[in-house]
Amino acid sequence: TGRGSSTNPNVVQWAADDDVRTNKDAIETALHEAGLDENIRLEVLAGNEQTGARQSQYQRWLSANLEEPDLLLVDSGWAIPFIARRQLLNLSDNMASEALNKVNNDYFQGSVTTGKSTDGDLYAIPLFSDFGTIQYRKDLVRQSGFNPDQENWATEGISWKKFSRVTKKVLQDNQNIDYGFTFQASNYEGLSCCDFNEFMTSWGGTYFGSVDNLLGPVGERPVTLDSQNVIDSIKMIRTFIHGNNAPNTLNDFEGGIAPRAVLSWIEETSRAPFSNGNAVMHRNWPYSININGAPKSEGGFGEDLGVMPIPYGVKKGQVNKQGLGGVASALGGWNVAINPNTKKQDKALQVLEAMTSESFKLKLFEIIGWIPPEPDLLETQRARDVPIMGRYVDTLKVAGQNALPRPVSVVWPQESGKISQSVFAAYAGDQSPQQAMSTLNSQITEIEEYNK
Amino acid sequence: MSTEQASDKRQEKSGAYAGAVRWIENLSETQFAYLLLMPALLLLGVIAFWPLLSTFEMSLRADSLRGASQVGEFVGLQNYTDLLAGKLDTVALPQPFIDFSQPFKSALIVTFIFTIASVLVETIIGFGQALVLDQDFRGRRWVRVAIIIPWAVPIVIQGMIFYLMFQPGIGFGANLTEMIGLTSTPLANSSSALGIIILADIWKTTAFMALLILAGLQSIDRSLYDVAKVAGASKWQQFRMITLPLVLPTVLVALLFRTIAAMRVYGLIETVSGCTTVPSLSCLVVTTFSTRRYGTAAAVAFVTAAIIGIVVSIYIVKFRDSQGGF
Amino acid sequence: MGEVNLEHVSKRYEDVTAVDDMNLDIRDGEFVTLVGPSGCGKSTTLETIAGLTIPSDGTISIAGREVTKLPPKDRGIAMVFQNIALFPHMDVYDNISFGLRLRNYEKDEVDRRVENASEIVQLEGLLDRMPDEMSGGQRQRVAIARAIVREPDVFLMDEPLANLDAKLRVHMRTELQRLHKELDATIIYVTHDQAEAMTMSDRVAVINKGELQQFAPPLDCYNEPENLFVAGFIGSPSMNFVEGVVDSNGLQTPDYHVEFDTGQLNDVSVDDTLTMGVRPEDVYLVEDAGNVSNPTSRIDATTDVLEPMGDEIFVYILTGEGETVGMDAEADDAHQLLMSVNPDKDIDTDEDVEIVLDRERIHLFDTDTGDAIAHGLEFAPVEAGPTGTEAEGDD
Amino acid sequence: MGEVNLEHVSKRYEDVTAVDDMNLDIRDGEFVTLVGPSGCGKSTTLETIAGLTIPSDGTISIAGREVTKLPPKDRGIAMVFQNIALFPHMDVYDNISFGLRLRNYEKDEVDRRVENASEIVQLEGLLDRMPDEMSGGQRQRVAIARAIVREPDVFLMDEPLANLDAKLRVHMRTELQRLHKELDATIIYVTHDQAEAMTMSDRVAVINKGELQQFAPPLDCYNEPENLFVAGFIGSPSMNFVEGVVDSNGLQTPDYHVEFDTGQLNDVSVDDTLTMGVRPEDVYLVEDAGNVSNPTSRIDATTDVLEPMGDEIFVYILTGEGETVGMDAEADDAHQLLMSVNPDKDIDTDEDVEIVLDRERIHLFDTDTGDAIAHGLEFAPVEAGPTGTEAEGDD
Amino acid sequence: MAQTEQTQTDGRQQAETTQGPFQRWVQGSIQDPERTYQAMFYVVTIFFLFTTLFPFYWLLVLALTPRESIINVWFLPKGFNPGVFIEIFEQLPFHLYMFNSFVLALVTTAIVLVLASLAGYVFGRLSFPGRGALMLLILAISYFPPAAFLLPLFRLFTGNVEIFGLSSPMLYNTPGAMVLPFSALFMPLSIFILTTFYGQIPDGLEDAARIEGTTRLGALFRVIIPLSAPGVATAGVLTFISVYNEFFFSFLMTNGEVQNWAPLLWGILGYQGQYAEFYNLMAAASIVGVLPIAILVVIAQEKIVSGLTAGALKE
Ligand SMILES: Nc1ncnc2c1ncn2[C@@H]1O[C@H](COP(=O)(O)OP(=O)(O)OP(=O)(O)O)[C@@H](O)[C@H]1O
Ligand SMILES: Nc1ncnc2c1ncn2[C@@H]1O[C@H](COP(=O)(O)OP(=O)(O)OP(=O)(O)O)[C@@H](O)[C@H]1O
Ligand SMILES: [Mg+2]
Ligand SMILES: [Mg+2]
Repeated sequence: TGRGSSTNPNVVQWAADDDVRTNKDAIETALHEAGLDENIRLEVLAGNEQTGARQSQYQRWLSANLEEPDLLLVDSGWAIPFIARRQLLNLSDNMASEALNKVNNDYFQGSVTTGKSTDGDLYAIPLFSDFGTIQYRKDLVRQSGFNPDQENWATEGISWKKFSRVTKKVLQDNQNIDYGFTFQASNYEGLSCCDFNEFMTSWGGTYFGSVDNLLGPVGERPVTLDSQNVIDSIKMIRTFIHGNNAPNTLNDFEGGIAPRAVLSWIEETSRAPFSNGNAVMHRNWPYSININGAPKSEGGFGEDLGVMPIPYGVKKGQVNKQGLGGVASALGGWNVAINPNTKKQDKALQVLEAMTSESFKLKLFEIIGWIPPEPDLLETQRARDVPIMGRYVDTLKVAGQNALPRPVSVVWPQESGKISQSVFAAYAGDQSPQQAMSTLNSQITEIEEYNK
Repeated sequence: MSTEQASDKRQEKSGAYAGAVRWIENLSETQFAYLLLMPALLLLGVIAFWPLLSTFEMSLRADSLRGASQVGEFVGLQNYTDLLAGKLDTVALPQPFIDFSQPFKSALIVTFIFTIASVLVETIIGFGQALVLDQDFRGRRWVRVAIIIPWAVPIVIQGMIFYLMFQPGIGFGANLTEMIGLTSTPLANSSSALGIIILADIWKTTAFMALLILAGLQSIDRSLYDVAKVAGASKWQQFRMITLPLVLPTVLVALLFRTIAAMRVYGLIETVSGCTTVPSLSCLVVTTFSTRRYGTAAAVAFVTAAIIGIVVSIYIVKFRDSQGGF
Repeated sequence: MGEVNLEHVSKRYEDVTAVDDMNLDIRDGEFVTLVGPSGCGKSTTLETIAGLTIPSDGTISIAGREVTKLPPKDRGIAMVFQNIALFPHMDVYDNISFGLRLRNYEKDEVDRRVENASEIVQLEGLLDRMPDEMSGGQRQRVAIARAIVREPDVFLMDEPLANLDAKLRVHMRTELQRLHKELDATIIYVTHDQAEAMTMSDRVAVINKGELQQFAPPLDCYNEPENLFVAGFIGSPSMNFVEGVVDSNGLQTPDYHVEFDTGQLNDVSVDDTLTMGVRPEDVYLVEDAGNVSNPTSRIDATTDVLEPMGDEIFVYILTGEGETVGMDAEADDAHQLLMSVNPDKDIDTDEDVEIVLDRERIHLFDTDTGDAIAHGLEFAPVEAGPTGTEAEGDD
Repeated sequence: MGEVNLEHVSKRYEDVTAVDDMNLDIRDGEFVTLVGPSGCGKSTTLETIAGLTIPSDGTISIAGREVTKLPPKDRGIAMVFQNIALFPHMDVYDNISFGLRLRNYEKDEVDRRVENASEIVQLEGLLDRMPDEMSGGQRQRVAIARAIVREPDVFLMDEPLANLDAKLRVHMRTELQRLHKELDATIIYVTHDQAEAMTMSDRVAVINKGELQQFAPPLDCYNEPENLFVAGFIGSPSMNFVEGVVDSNGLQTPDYHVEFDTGQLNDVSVDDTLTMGVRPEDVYLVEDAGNVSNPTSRIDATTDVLEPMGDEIFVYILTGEGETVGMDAEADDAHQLLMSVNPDKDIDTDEDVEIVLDRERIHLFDTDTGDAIAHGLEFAPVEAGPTGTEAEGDD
Repeated sequence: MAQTEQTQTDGRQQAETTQGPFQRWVQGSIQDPERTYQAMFYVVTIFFLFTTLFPFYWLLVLALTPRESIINVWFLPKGFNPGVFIEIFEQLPFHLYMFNSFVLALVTTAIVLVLASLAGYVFGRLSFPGRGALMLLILAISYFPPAAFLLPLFRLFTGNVEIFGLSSPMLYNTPGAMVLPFSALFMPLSIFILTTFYGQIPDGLEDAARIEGTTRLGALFRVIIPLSAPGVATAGVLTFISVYNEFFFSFLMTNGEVQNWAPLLWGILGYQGQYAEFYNLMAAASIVGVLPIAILVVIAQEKIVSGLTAGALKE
């Protein structure tokens, strides 16, 4: 079957994931409703769920000039290297301008930049977006005397200082709960791209001088990892993990609100205790909102689940550089691109254009819970009516608007490894934050220089 | 005899076949040897040697991170010299190749620790298991299955078991390590994670050793034990003077391949702790490949092979005499 | 020190009884040979003594101590195996010295003993060969040396000389006898070679189908076999057997009559069917019978096949109407006799000859039970005949 | 059809020459026995004929066709191995029928032949046993049956009867001879058993250290051995050898003088050292020498050791001053003779006896080269003595 | 044989005496060291059983624990959810992945055993110039991390390599793309195992077979291989299991569709979401996936080995 090219010229093969495959029929219908030619049909490849593996897989397919799959679901975290190598079809040259404009103008800008080349051409259109947010046990927080709703935590966020106090208080009030704040600080890609990036940015720090430099140009941007803001963000996390008495911590924060275990946790392992009611605060992607916000009858917390943006260390504008400080969400999500070797370019383009339609994006939100990459859509009634996720669209919109594009460049894999190692070492206490960051700074500088 | 000839004639009906058989039988020992090796060599040539040559060629070229082509210009042995000189440790490799200041972060050192510890323990335990399985007792077949079955567990699952077992908040392992005064996040710490990986490897791979050694044990002529018993050998002496030397060729093969496999460990690390926490040589190769530094990655692969080759040579030189078959 | 006692020892496999209620009383320092047809249980008997096989029943003692369940190493024995079983991974030296090294003998002592043993078996130059580089006979000699070096109280040897050539066999035979004397060891020895059994042993145990038939000095077995089986088994070529019917003054066989004094025999009455046995060397051509003190009357016969052996000629002769010696010898038994004559005798096939038997060397057996009735017959027409061997005299 | 020719065949291992320039010309249907000391290259010779070993030099033809490098299966041979080599993973039936099944014989035919062969070797009940459930002798019989069923033109047999008991051995011997006749097959046979070599073979090839010593009918080898080696090797017990110096009318040994007509011998002159050989059966007590036509003069001697064998007694006698027979027989050779006497002879150890040798059965050898000089000596004080065997007469 | 009988008789003896059981045991083991060995033997066996089986037990605990309760799991499942073993089949055609793996493993094992038998025979029983060098060359394949083969092989199997003007066949997504690399990668081990075993068969048996009328190859297949059954079975089982669980090429040489011969690995990974991981499903799937191997081990090791080598290697 699917090796050379599909025998049916009207079937477009899409390398997506298991969610898409499971909902293939609904998605096809949605596309047709959005105006796609009824004759064009989809065939879905589930592909691998591990994003790194998927990246290598595409790499091999595209290098081997395979004609299929025709459409590729690409992670916003690694679309750019493919674009840099021109291994995807240039949509700016080929797609209808109406659709192009819609993407360029209406989508979350953070998301769109992950599908663009340095000269501004579009190669991949965002299909959905992901943002890091904080989920919390609103019921417990309320019981401990806080007022998340009145204080509009959901859209305005809170400061880390308050966050630490709230967590501590709830912990003290509930002896049966072991953990305060669970997040991901294992030595892995997710630390450098996302958790650390969020914490650092919320403190006014950043990798390369400004948010604009995150995507490049390599070797021509300052490396600013040894700034005090960055170090403060580390000290804060150290305070959370090790308590106030440990060295290199911040005194005016409540300490000991995160288990040491975060150092070996990634998404699912950190979610498990929270979902089990054994934690107060939890940082994760929207997929887990769907799980945790499920009705109580299905094992979730229902309305008792609160969601808010990542807290801020310093208020936006307190720091000179633009876009730093305040609430900051790492940007995830996936884009769709076209295999340049495809024999069905026309049909693939038609599918892509249909995907930019509002109805289709909302449909995806409804059936899979994938967040439309377009802020306006989140405010529609249809979005609010989506079970569970619909309750949190405001927060998501705020997060989306404050989303940090991933610092993806051709050398990012290299840098990411070094960053996660040093940050992990600093969090764990193997190295002092200053020392770790100055080493890291020179390492990153070296990498930037080497690959100029 | 007349009958035999008659029936020989009967056989001759398939003339071409008989001709081929005759041709083969009349080959000299050397020709015959190469004829029989042909299919294996052909397969290995296309599926193994050719790709390796091609990869080697790759290792002589620069990385190409931006262009559409996989590798850059020809740079000769520079990838190798840079790698061995440590120039690539930061800029091109995820972890240093060798760096004595952080032994648990150096691929070479981690690989050696893993190899020595796991192979040693596996051999000893595997031998013990094989000896148990070589006995006749009720329920032996079930014990045999039990002992061999870990080998049948897919690496993903093997990794998952130990990952979850030692994941704080999920399994009980972290509580145990904490109780005995070690860390509460064993998987986040390079040395303890390495220990867990070694443990996981021992659990699964001892079966390989046991299986091979068991086969070796079963091929020993039992009457030799009678001789030894009568000569006054105790159980231990029978083991040392008969069993051991006679299974030695098998053990050596097992040891050799276990060492080679251990030095290439990758999947297990990836699933238990991730390559960043416990980098092995193969981790280095895979991660470097996946960052699209093909030239560098190919060079690392060949250096890895060369290191394994050196270790193997030491084995072979040491055990040349013991009928290992070289 | 080296007595070996088997009491009611049996060994049964699923469908075979390899050893059946065996009783053997072997004295210290004795040289005992086990003989019997292939598969009669000789090796199995030896294995039970060695401790390699635990008997299904019965007890075994060595040196007065019960060892039935003791492991082999605690029995103070050395053994040469029928299938040789050299250690393939050891050279000759290591094979031979195996037992000594086990016991941590000093290097010098080991060397001395190995040298000594390898001299006995004539293996001097081959100490560093591997087993697969040696001929069958050489391997067997290694196996013997491996037992010799140990100098135990009891040697068990399962056909140790089977693969050796005649000359070496004779040499080894002498060496083993010397060893036996020197070491004062008990030797239990399995062999197929009559000459070995006859010359070396103090006593021979004849076994058939797992059962002990006779246990006596070799010449006793030869001269006074206790039953048909022993009579037929001991001696090569085998004893002639002819069935006959007892009449008033002797035995009537199909072809001739052998007169003797039937009164001398107990429990035998006229018309009983007996089997007469006579060895080839006790059949004489009439002209050669000068020295025979008590020959039977002449029997007419024809020579059939001749087998010249160098130092003697075996002559198959036919009495009566018998055709040429067929292959299914049984049927022709009654009409056929094997005779051994001097090699310089001028004799030819199909010659008519007259023969006599040495009556004093004739054996009589009960045809049904096989038990011996008499060894050596008397013939005295007059009742008062004090000459001749006493019948039934088993002394 | 079944001629086997070896021309200048040699086989060298690194440090050993197992077969050295061997020439054998075996006729179709002949029964040839290879004998020789352990390790002399018998098995290796057989293996080169079988095609299992490729000779280092020389050519081999079977049935007129050169087969030196042909694989075994195309040589039309069957073989019984010295080490038996049963397939341990097959039962007896499968072992025996292996070769037939390979050749796709019909089931019925296979059954018939297996049945037939297993009858010959008396294995009827054992067809479904595995090799390790059988006694040594039973295994060897399976190996023989495996060769028999194939009914090839040439049989190679490496000590096929080594593990069988005397009776079965005689039976098998007869069976093999019958087979030989029936199948009209060539048989090349390795044995250590003198009796086998003597009775079965048309010709015997005596081998020493890889070299062919004599290739002749058995009685020729016995009566007219071509050299000292053959003389000593053929015959059991072995020929007596005594060194002496030629004088004008005979040979002077350390202890006695043997007179004969020295003129009859070519190339021998006074003071040459020769070795005299005489077989035990040609040494007589004076009182028994009545039949000897040409005895030597009497020799004074003392009996030493007696070995009663049942059908004869071996008497070791000492001539001259010799001490008791020592173990290193060589040194005592000159003073010692082995004599075989009748078993009913009344003889004792340490008895003074007078003996004579049968002069017509005395052999003379060149001590240095070992070559035979004469078989049977003449003694005629008068020059014109036409009686007695012609010396050097090899007819 | 002798041993088992001995223990039986021991048992009888024991029943006859009337001391306290422990006393009796102590006395018995002093008199009879065999018994101490027996006791040690059982202790050791139980230890081995425990250590190898415990992780499986925990896997079962994991599988039975409902997904949301997988937290601080000790030795008992938190909750009881046997339905998981049905759920795995509802989510994915897991049995089809297993079937694919089985076919791939069988084909690979067959290829490897045949080719490696020939090579093992050559290396184990023949001497010829170049033997040592060739063995080292073949061994050297296993020095390389699989990643070192991947890029060229992928190009080869996707028709991107030109051989004599023809582009290489499109094997990607077919069994060939997996079976070939599996065979090449696992062959060196089998060659070495078989070399060792074949080398140990006494020459006499091969000689006998050839005299009986086999060719050299015939002797290999009729005598040498059956007599090396423990080795062949082991090489076969090792290859089969290795392929069944192979991690690298299984993953890369197919796009993961079950109809494109995606093996077991893809089935198990199929229970993994981008973030969400269904540990209970993966655990249940593993247990199910391992079962056939257990059966295989029982059959291969018990039947083949003990059936064919009843007599070990006696001459
Ligand atoms: N593979 C080998 N390497 C070295 N020497 C060998 C090898 N095979 C045989 N020999 C030597 O060659 C000589 C002849 O051996 P062969 O097996 O032919 O003897 P044989 O006459 O059959 O002896 P036996 O009667 O003891 O069986 C012996 O000295 C033996 O040690
Ligand atoms: N393991 C076994 N299973 C079944 N029967 C056996 C076993 N071992 C031996 N036997 C049988 O027991 C009988 C005695 O065997 P044993 O080896 O003692 O004979 P043997 O007297 O030594 O014969 P040989 O002179 O041929 O060596 C034989 O019939 C043999 O087939
Ligand atoms: Mg026996
Ligand atoms: Mg031989």
